[in-house]
Amino acid sequence: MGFRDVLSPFTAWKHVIDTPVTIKNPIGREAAERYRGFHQNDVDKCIGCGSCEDICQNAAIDMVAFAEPKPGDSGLRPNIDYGRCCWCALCVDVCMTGSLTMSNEYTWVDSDPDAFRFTPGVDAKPWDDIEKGYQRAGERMLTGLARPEMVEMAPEARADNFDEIVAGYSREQAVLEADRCVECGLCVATCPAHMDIPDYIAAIREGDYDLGTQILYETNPFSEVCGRVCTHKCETVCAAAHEGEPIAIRWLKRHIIDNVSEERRLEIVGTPQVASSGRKVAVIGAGPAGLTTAYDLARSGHKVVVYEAKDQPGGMTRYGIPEYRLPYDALDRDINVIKAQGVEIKTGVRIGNDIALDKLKAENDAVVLAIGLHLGRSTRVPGSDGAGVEAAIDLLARVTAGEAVPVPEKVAVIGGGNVAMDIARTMGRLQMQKYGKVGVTVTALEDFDHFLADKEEVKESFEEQIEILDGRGPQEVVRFKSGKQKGMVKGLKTWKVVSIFDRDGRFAPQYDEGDEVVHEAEMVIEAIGQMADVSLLGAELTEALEWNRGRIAVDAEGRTSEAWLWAGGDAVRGPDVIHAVADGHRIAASVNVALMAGKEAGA
Amino acid sequence: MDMRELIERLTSRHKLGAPIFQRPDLTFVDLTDNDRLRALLVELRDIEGFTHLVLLTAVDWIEEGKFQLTYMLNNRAANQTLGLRVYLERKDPVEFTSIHDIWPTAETYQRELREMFGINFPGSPRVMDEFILEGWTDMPPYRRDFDTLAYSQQTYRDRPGRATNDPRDHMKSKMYPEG
Amino acid sequence: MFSFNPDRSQYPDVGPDGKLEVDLETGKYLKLWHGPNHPGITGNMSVEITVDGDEVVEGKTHVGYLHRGFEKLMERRTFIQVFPIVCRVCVPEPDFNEYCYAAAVEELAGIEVPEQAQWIRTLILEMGRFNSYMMAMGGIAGALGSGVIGQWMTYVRDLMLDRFEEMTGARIYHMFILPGGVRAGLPEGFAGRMEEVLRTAEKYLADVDKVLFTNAVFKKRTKGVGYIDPALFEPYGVTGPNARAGGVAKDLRKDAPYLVYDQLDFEVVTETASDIWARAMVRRRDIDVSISLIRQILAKMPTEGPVMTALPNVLHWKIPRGETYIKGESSRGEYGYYLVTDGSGYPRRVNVRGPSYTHAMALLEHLIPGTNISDIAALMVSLHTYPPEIER
Amino acid sequence: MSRTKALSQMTTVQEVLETVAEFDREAHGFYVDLVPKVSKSIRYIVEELARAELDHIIRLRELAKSDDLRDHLMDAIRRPRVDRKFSDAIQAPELGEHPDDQAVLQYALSRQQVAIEEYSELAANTPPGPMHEVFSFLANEESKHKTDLEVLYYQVVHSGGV
Repeated sequence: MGFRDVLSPFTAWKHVIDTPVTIKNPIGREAAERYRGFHQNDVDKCIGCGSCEDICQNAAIDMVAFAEPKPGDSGLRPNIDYGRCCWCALCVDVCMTGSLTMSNEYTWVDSDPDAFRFTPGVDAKPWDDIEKGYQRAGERMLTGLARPEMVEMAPEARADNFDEIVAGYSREQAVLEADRCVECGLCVATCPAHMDIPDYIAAIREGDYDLGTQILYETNPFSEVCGRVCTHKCETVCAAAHEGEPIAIRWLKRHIIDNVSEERRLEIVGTPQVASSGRKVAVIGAGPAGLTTAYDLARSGHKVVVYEAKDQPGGMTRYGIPEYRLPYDALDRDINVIKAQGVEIKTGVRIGNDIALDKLKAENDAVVLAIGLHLGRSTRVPGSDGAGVEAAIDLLARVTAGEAVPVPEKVAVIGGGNVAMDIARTMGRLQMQKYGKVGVTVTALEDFDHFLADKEEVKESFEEQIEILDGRGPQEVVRFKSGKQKGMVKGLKTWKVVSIFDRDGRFAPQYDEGDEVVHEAEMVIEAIGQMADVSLLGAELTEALEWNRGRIAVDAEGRTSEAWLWAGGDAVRGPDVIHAVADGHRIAASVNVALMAGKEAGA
Repeated sequence: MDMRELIERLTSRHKLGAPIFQRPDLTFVDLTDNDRLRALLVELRDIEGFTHLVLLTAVDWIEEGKFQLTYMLNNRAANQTLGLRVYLERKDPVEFTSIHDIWPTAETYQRELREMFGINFPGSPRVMDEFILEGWTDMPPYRRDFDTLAYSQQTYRDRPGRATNDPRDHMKSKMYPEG
Repeated sequence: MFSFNPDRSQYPDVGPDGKLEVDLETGKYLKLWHGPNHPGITGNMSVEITVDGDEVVEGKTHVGYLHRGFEKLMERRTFIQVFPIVCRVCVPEPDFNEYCYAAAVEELAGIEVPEQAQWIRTLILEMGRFNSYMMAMGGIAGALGSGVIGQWMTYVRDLMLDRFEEMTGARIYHMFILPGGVRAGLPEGFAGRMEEVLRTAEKYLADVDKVLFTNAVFKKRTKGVGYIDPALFEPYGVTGPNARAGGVAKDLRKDAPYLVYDQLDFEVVTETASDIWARAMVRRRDIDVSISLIRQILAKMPTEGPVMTALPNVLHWKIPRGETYIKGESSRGEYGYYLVTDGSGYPRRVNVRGPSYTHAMALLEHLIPGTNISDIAALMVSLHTYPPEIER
Repeated sequence: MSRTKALSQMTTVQEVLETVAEFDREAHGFYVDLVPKVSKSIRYIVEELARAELDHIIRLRELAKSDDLRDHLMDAIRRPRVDRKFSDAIQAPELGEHPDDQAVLQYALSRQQVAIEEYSELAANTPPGPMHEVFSFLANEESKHKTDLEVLYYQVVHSGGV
């Protein structure tokens, strides 16, 4: 220790003349660009899924009503209690849409403690428009973006046969996919049958397939079918779809049913546990709507007979959907569980021809009409009337029935929906078997941006060498005017569709007549639309019934204007399996109430 | 230091369970004969170079009726950490041998374990003194059956006016109350 | 100057419970509370001291002023929900909690962390160490009456907090090291602004050297005072600068390199005297190491590529049964997280091993008898303890 | 006979308006007659068509009474080229005894096309002024109606795109 040790500390005095480093007024000091300050919420982007509430470890977030719910949006918005918020921003990180962010504003003085509880984006705040603040740096990292890829048969391997293409998820894949679900349940409202989607996905995570099966059967006896070909509207409103891919709900449903043997399934579902009611119901049509009605009614103790015009039950799921999408044995497994409930299915019986509708009415306590849409629409363009022009729906049914159908080398298909894809791919397979090559051209009115068929269908069709031309309007089926082939189909003439919808999204096709093409084909298949064959009703009943824009009018419960008759399924709702199932449940519930009321009144 | 060799060497004299080689520098092993704890610790400290008691803590396996005590030891020269685990029957009173004389710092850990888990270490200095909690009469709070949520609900009051909605139930009540 | 090898024969006897028997009635002894609010205490903790004149014959530590039951709270939070609360276990150097917890979860869940994130984590830990030392410098000076050092260090620390703020989005609880990586890369121009802070720091540290370490008062009050016999290091679990001041080059950055420390060039700082001076000096010199490490990291680190690995859905993230221990060299010594998982979505047990736990309890109680009452504050601060990590 | 006379090169606004009113009246009558002939399930289409024609008749009548138009009723105007087609369309609809929904819609669409062309040409043949605006308005109305019909056609025939 020396003299230096005494003097050196005095050098501190040099700081006396320093400018002070303190900020005079810290209120208003702007925080850094990434600062985690008060929340902002883009309420138009927010879907009210509540993931922010779930992740908040402080229970600072409540989901409060903001607007009426609509498909894919619960109408709820996060209300934040800043007495609890710890500014960790996990809510921002987990946000499924990216609507929730944080401003860099952090100073706010108010004497009312309740002012510090508000709904960002709804209750206007000075920082609502501040662009600086914390936002997720990139894509969602906390809940999984991509679904595991489904194993499918390679195009070459499937091109000449009707084997099922999709392998179904393995346990590992299914768990990975089930893991991505945030369990918001926005999908449940959109599913026509309101299936308990988050619950059965949770059962997959837990590996409890018995529970999963039980949950499926509570709302849907067609899990084999819907697990494969459901239109999965649920996936369109999935919270995960806002950034990344929606949860593969349909494949997960199939995964559950894939993992429960038929015997086990019967054990889980069981048979009707109520005494017989002594009431009789006739169901016309053994498609998903009719059979779901039958399943529910049988489990309520009623005697149900289902009348089916075709040789096998299943309706459009059997006769419309090709086997490579829905194998017949999978459909049979669903139907077997329904049959096990005591439902009698009389196939090959066409009501109206074989048995009069009046007879059914007389012999039963209720009649349910679930006849589907089995007539194909025609474009009625010139030349469309005559040999060589087929309806897709007829051809598909004939292929299912095992009948021989004409398979020319060149086929043109009119239509851009899933039926068009089904018939194109079916014909492609038959052509491969016969000629070793595919010659199918699909012409669709719609352009690919407005395409009706599922994206997967289009992708797989391309893989199978199907030619798909979008935005082409059919003008004429061209026939040979002379020669040996006179009168036979030569091709399909189409015009380019310049635009299909107007500014309001209404159908208003504009053609470019200069862009005319004749697609060479020996056969033209029309796959533009379908309608119900209501001839079984007869003139009198047709006149007596109320109608709604071409379809039998029904109330919310599926009742027609005739007290004894209910109607549902595709013929009433338009084509969709899961809607048909939902209809079946609704009708069964309504019929059950009517029958039980009648029973009490009668007793 | 080869931890596999060490465990083999120790197994010849102590009853050890199957070791878990968690990382090249971290091993866990169960001691199945609780009476041999002190002997094993002293051997590890004085012969095997595990001179540093990293931590001593408990894990409550309430479903299995056991408390796990983990003695985390470190051999700095070899850069090896060994988590030695013993299991105590989970029925009161729970007592175990004190090691404060092997590592004086264990006194603090043992005081805390007594207070938070109700595991007593007779003979450990000040072991019955309050450590963190003052005037605590409830069960030892770090036991699994002490419910912190219930405790806070009993002790504190929720802020009035807060209510939340489950999106799925909310949509059902608004969009399809009947279905 | 008072002797630090007191004649303990004059002291009260030790009773059967290991406590001293002090009869206050005699008037010979006086009990005093040192803390919980006292400039000589870092954080909220108190020492109940018994004095005989100005000589302290016994000291009992009291903690619990900040107990929030973090370890228990973690057991009823999901793995991601634990993330926002771990930092709160240590206010001045919160990032170690984030790193240790994240690394433990990553190990048990089998998650790989991108390389850039490893560098950023190292950077954060060194920035945190720098700040922690700033408080320690201010603390030790303040405990001996030199308040101005604390003001300078607070200013420098504040500049570093600005860097924390722009990088992590927060000043104190950064909540930036998520399991899987870090939340974001460095902001544009960060290195330049950091360099300015380091230069300012070096300017002030030069003043500290003149005002504090070249200071007769400071030397007299700290040299030879608060000696810890290196033989006590192992029995009392002494790690970090407290051990390094006694000639033991314990530093996990070298002994068990984690993150990217094996790619950085630095020496472990040691002193030999094992007194308050030596402990202060080790910290002072370790600041230079941190400054050098921060510069090295910013010069060498990759700036491309991801900083975060996509996690499984954190809303129902389950981790298989297992356990691990992750440790690192904090500014006070070995900081570690012992994480036990049971296959559920919640940790079965989290035990935080904070260096203060061993330094401020049994060791401090052992060191206190025989000291002078005026040295208690300096002794305590020289151990550089943060009470929250004692009571977690 | 009067039709032959009406087909000379030039005509008057009044005459043109009478022709189109007749066109609408006949169409209305046609649809009203058709209603009982079609199945009840598709009767809504025919009923809607009849209602639309009735709307046109009323609108034309009001137009003819308006002050703007009254002063111009006797103005000469070049007869539209499509007038023949237009006049033809007044009669002889080629629909069978029991047409289905698609046939009815196709008939209505083709008829609508003729009306749009008629009014468009009339508008083109009148100088800027009230008359021009009237015909433009009518062309636009018919065009909107045709779009409605096309939407309906798409819904009915392309049943929801399967």
